[in-house]
Amino acid sequence: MFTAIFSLTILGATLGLALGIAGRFLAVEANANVAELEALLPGTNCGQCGFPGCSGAATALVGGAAPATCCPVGGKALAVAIAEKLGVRLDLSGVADEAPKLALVAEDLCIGCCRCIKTCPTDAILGAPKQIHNVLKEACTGCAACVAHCPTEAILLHPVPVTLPHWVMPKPSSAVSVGNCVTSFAERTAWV
Amino acid sequence: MSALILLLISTALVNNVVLIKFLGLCPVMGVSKSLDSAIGMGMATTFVLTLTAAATWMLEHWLLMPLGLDYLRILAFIVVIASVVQFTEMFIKKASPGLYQSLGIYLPLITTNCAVLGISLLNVQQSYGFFWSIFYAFGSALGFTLVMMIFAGMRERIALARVPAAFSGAPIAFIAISLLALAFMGFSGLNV
Amino acid sequence: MTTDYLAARAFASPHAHGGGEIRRTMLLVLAALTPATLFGFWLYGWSAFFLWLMTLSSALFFEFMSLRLMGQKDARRTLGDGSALLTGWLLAMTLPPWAPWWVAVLGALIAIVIGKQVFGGLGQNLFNPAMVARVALLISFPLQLTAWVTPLPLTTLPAPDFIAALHITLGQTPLPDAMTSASLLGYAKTELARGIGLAQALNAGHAPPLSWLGVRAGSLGESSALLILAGGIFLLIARVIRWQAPAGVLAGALIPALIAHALAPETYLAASTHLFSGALMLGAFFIATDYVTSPITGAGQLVFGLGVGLLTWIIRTLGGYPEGVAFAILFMNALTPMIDRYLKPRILGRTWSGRPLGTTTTGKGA
Amino acid sequence: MGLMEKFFGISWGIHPEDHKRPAADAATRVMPMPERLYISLAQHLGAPALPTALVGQKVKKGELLAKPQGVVSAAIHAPTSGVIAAIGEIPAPHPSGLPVLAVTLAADGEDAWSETLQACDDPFALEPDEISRRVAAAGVVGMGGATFPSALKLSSSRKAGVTTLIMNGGECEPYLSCDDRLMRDEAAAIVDGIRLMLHATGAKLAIVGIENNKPEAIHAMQTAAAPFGDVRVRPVPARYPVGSEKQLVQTLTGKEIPAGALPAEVGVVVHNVGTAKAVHEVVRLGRPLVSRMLTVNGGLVKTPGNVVAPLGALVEEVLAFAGGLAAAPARLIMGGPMMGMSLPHARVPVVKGTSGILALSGAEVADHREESCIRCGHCARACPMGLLPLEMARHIQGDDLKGAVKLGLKDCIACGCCAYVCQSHIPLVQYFAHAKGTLAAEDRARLRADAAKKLVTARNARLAAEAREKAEVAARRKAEREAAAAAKAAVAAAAETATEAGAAA
Repeated sequence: MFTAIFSLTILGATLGLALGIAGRFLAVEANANVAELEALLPGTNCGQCGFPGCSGAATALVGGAAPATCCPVGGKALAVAIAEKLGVRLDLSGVADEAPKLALVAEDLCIGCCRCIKTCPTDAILGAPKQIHNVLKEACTGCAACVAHCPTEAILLHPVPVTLPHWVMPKPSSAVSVGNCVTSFAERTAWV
Repeated sequence: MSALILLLISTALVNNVVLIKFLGLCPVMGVSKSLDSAIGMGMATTFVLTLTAAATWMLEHWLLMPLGLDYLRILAFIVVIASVVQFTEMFIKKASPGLYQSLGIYLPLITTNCAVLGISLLNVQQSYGFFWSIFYAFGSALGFTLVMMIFAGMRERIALARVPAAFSGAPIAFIAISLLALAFMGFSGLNV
Repeated sequence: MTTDYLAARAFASPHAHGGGEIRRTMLLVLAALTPATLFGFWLYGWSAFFLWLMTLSSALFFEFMSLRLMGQKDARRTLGDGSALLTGWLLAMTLPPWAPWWVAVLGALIAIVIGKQVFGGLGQNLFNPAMVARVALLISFPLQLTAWVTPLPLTTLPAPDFIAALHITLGQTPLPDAMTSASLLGYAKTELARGIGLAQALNAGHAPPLSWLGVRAGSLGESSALLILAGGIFLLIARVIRWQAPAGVLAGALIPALIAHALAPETYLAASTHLFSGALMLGAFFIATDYVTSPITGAGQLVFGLGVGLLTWIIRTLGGYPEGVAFAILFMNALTPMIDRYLKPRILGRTWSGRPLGTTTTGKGA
Repeated sequence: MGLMEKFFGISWGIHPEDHKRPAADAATRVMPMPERLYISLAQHLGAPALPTALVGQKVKKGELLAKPQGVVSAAIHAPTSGVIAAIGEIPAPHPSGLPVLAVTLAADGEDAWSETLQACDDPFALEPDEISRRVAAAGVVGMGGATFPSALKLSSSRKAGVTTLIMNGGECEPYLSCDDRLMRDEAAAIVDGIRLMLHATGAKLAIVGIENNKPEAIHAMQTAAAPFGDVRVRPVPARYPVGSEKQLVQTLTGKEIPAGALPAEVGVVVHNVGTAKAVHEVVRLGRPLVSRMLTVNGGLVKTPGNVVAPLGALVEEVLAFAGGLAAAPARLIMGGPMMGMSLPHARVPVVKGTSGILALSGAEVADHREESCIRCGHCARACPMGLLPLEMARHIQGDDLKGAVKLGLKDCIACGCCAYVCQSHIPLVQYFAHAKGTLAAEDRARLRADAAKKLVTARNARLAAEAREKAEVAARRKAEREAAAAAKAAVAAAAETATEAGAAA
C-alpha cells in the first residue's frame, strides 16, 4: 500500500517536474491571431456579421464564436482564407458565392438627403444636400450599409455587369452523372 | 543484426499494428486527410512509441516488478505515456506550428492511442529485453507510419473521386482501408 | 451564302479531337485476351467456358444494377464502354476453371460493387477490381480457389461432355479426386514445407509438368503464358500499354529469382518457373498495366512494376500463399497515389522541385 | 535536355492531321473593300485603344483612329478611306459574344492612302529606337495570334541584350496556312523585315524556324535569305505545338526558358514571320497595319484558301468572298482548331490577331459526351509543358484551385494537346481556362478589397480628425466663454467696488 502510493507519487512528481522544465524551454507565446485576421477582413466595419466592426469579428473568430463564413462581404474567397489561417475545417455549403454587387442610385428617386453618404465606410458616395447622389464604382464594396438608410429606396445593390476582359470561361457541366446524384440512398433504392 | 532487420519487417509488414492487430485506428482514420499531416502524425507517434517503450520497460523492470506492483501497470504506463505525449505536443507546437494546427486534437489523443499502450503491454507480455523492446516498438511504429502514409495517399485520391453520396466520407474510407488490409494479408505467414 | 450560324454556348478549344475512345481501348484489350482464353477453353473443357460466361454476365449485371441504383439514366450506354466486361474477363482468367458458379457470381459482385462502384465507378477506384475479388475469394474460400484440375483437353476422351460440365459448374458434381491437381507453385510450396528439396520434388513423377505450351493445372488464364505474352506484345504494338510496367514486373520477379536460384537451387525455384507459372504474365501485361490503378508517368510505372514483381517473388518464396501476384498488385495499387505524388514529370522551365530554372541554364545533364 | 528526357526520348506534342492543303496551295486572294468596317478598339493584348477620331470625321486610309492607352497597348488606324459612322459597341470576336467598343467606318470606295505617311528609303541609317518608335506608331502587334504589341518587344529586347532573334514560321496549328502562304508570296519582304528587326533589337542572328511540312516556304525563304549571313532558315520537325514560343526556342536553340520569365532571359526574342512583313511595310513604305493575311478553311468552305482582308471586315463577308459555305457550320472558329476561339456568330469583325476563319462540320468537331477519366496518362505524355492535365482537372472539378496551381496550372499554355488525345473526351482546356479566369477574378477582388481597406482607413482618419477638431473647437469655445464670463464678473466686481467706493465717498 505505502510503496504503491509512494512510488506513484515519486513517478508523478518526477514527470511533472520534467514537463515543467520542458514547458519553460518550449514556451510559445499565445499567437497574435486577432491582428492577422483583422488584416484579412475587409475593414469596412459594415456590421453585417453581427459583431461590432471588423475587429470585433476578428476577436469572435479567434474565440470560436463566429464561423469562418461570417463575413458576407468577403464571400467564399475570404472564408477559405480565414479557415486556412485558423486551421479549421470549412463548410462552404451555406455560402452562396454571389456575383459581386455594386450600389447604384436611382436618379428619379434620390432626394439628396445625404444619409447614405454618412454611412458609407469607403466614402464611395458623392453628393451634396438636395443634389442627386452618385456611387463611385471603383470604391464601392457592395457592403449594403447604405441601402437600409435610404428613405426612398433609391439606392439598391445591382450585380456588376460582365465585361469582355472579366469574362470567365464557365466550368464544364460534367456530363458524367455517376455518383453525382444528390438524392439520398434510400430514395434511389426505391426504384428497386 | 539480421534478426533485428527481420524483427522490423515482421512488425512493420507481417504483423502490422494497424491492419493486422487493429490497434491505433483512431488516428489512422482521423489524420489521414492529407499526406503531410499523416507523415507528421506518423513521426510523432513513432517518437512517442519508441520513447514510451523504453520508459515503460525501465518502469516495469526497475520499479513495478521489484516492488510487486504489477496491478498498477496500466495506470503507471498511462502516466508515462501522457507525459511523453505532453512533451511531444509542446515540442511540435514550438517547432512546427503548422503541423500542430493540422494534427489538432489528434496530437494529445496519442495518449489514448491504443497502439502505444498496446505495444508497451505486449513488450511486457512477451518479456522482451530492453533493446528488443525498443526495436519492437520502433518497428510497429514504422508499420503505423507506413499505413498512415499509404492510406493518406489513397484518401487524397478518394477526396477527389465521385464517390456516391451514400458512401462518401467515413464509409468509403473504411472500405478502402479494408481493401488495404486485404493487400497486407499477402504478407501473412511470411517466413521471417 | 450559308452563314446563318448562332453558337449555343461558348465552346472551349481545342475544336479537334484525335479520335481515341475508351471503348476502343477496352475492345483491344479484350481482343488481346481472346487467344489465351480460347486455349483455356480447349484445355479445361466446357466447365471453363461456363465459368467464364457466368463471370462475365454477372459482372455486366452488377455493373448495370449499380449504375441504376446510383441514378444514372443511360446505364446501358456506360455499360457499353466495356470496362465491366474487361473486369469480369480478367477475374475469370484468375479463377480455377472448374470452380462452381457461385464463386463467379460472388467474385463479380465483389469486383464490380466493392472494387469499383462504391468508389464512384470507372476511373475512380483505387484497387484493381478483379484483383480485389480474386484476393477476397482466396481468403474466404481457400478450398474452392485452389481446386485445380488436370488439363483434360476437349478432344480427349475422359473430358466431361457439355452436360457433365454444366453439372460441374453448377456445383452438383464434386470434383473427382483423380482430377484434382496442384499447381506447380503450390506443389513446390507444400513439398518445401515437408522438407523435401526442390530438385527431388520436381524430379518425382507426380510433379506437375512445367510446360511452355501451358498444358498443366492452373487457373483459366495462367496456363498459356506464351499466348498471354503474345497478347501483351499486341497491346504494346497497338500502343494501348507501355513497356515500363510489364518490364518492371518481369524484372522485379526475375532478378531476385535468378540470384536466389543461383545461390540455393534446392530451396528456390528457377526464374523460368516463376516466369511461366501462376499469374505473373497475366499480371504483368494485363493487370499491372491497368490505367486506373497504376501510376501515370513512365518512371512511376517502372517503380510500380518492380514493386509488383519483387513482392510477388517474396510472397511466393517466403510467404504463406503459393501465389502472390494478386496481393502484390493490391499492395502496389495502394502505393500508387504516393508514387504519382513523388514521380511527376518535370515542368518545362522548372527544376524537378518545381522552382523556375536559374538564369541561362539548359537543364542538368545536357 | 535532362538525362531523364534523353533516356525516354522526346514525347511531348501530337501529330494531328494538318488539313493545310489544298488551302495552302491556292493563290492568295485580295478581298475587295466592304462598305462598312467595324474596327475593334481591343485588338491587342493590354488596355484597349482610346478613340481619337470623331463621328462624322472624314479619314484617309492609314490615318490614326485610336491611340494607345497605357504602356501595353497599340494604336489603331483606318483600314480604308471614308467617314466615321459611329463609335459604339459591337459583338466581339470572342466565345462569350460580349460587346466591345469599336469604330464603324463607312468606306467611300476610293481607298486612298493618307498623304502624311512617312516612307523611308534607307531604314538601316535610322536609330534602332526610331524603328521601334515607328513600329509602335503603326500599331503593329504579334501576328501569330498573341497580339502583343511588337514595338515593346523590340525595344525591351535591346535593353535586355538579346543576341538571337527567333522567327516563328512554325504554324503548327492544323488548317492554317497564312504564314506559309505569306512566306511563299513575300519572302523578300519578310527577310527585309527580319533584318530591320535585327537592327532594332541589336541581335546578331535571326533563325527562321519553319515546320518541315512546308517545303515550298522553306525553299522561298532560303532563297530570299541567301544573300544575308545573319538570317538563317532552319526546318523543324512538324509536331504540334512546335510553334509555341517556349517549344520553338527549345527546338531551335536547345535553351529552356525559365518558368515565368521572358525569352530574353536566355538571350532570345521570338517574333512571327507575319510581324516581320508588317515591320517591313511600316518602315519601308510607312504603311501602318490595316489588313492581314488569313486562312479561310474547314470542311464546309467551298473554296478554301488564303485571303488578304482589311481589319474590321465581318467574318460573314470574308466567308462570302472566299466562296461561301456548303452548309451551316457546326462550329465557327477564329484562329486554328487547337487554340482558336469559337465565334458566337459570323457578324464579328476581323482583328489583328485573326490568323484564320474556320467553318467546321460536325464530323470535324467530333463533339462527344464527357466520360470519366480512366487515368490513361495520354494527356500527361502529350503535354509539351510536362504537366499532369488529368490531375489538374481533377482538382478543378473538386473546386480545389489551389491544388491545381500547385500542380502547375500557371505553366499551362492552353495548347489543347491534352484534350485532343483524351479518350474520355474531357474538355481539359475548358477546366483550365475556367480555373485561370476564376483565379484572375479572385486576384482582382483581392486588389479591390485592399483598395477599399485604404479608403476605410482614410475615412476613419478623416472622421477622427474631424472629431478632434470639433472637440478642440468646442474646448476653445468653452474656454473663451469661461474667460468672457470671468472677465464680465471681474468688470462687474470692479464696478461694484467702484460704486461702493463712490457711495462710501
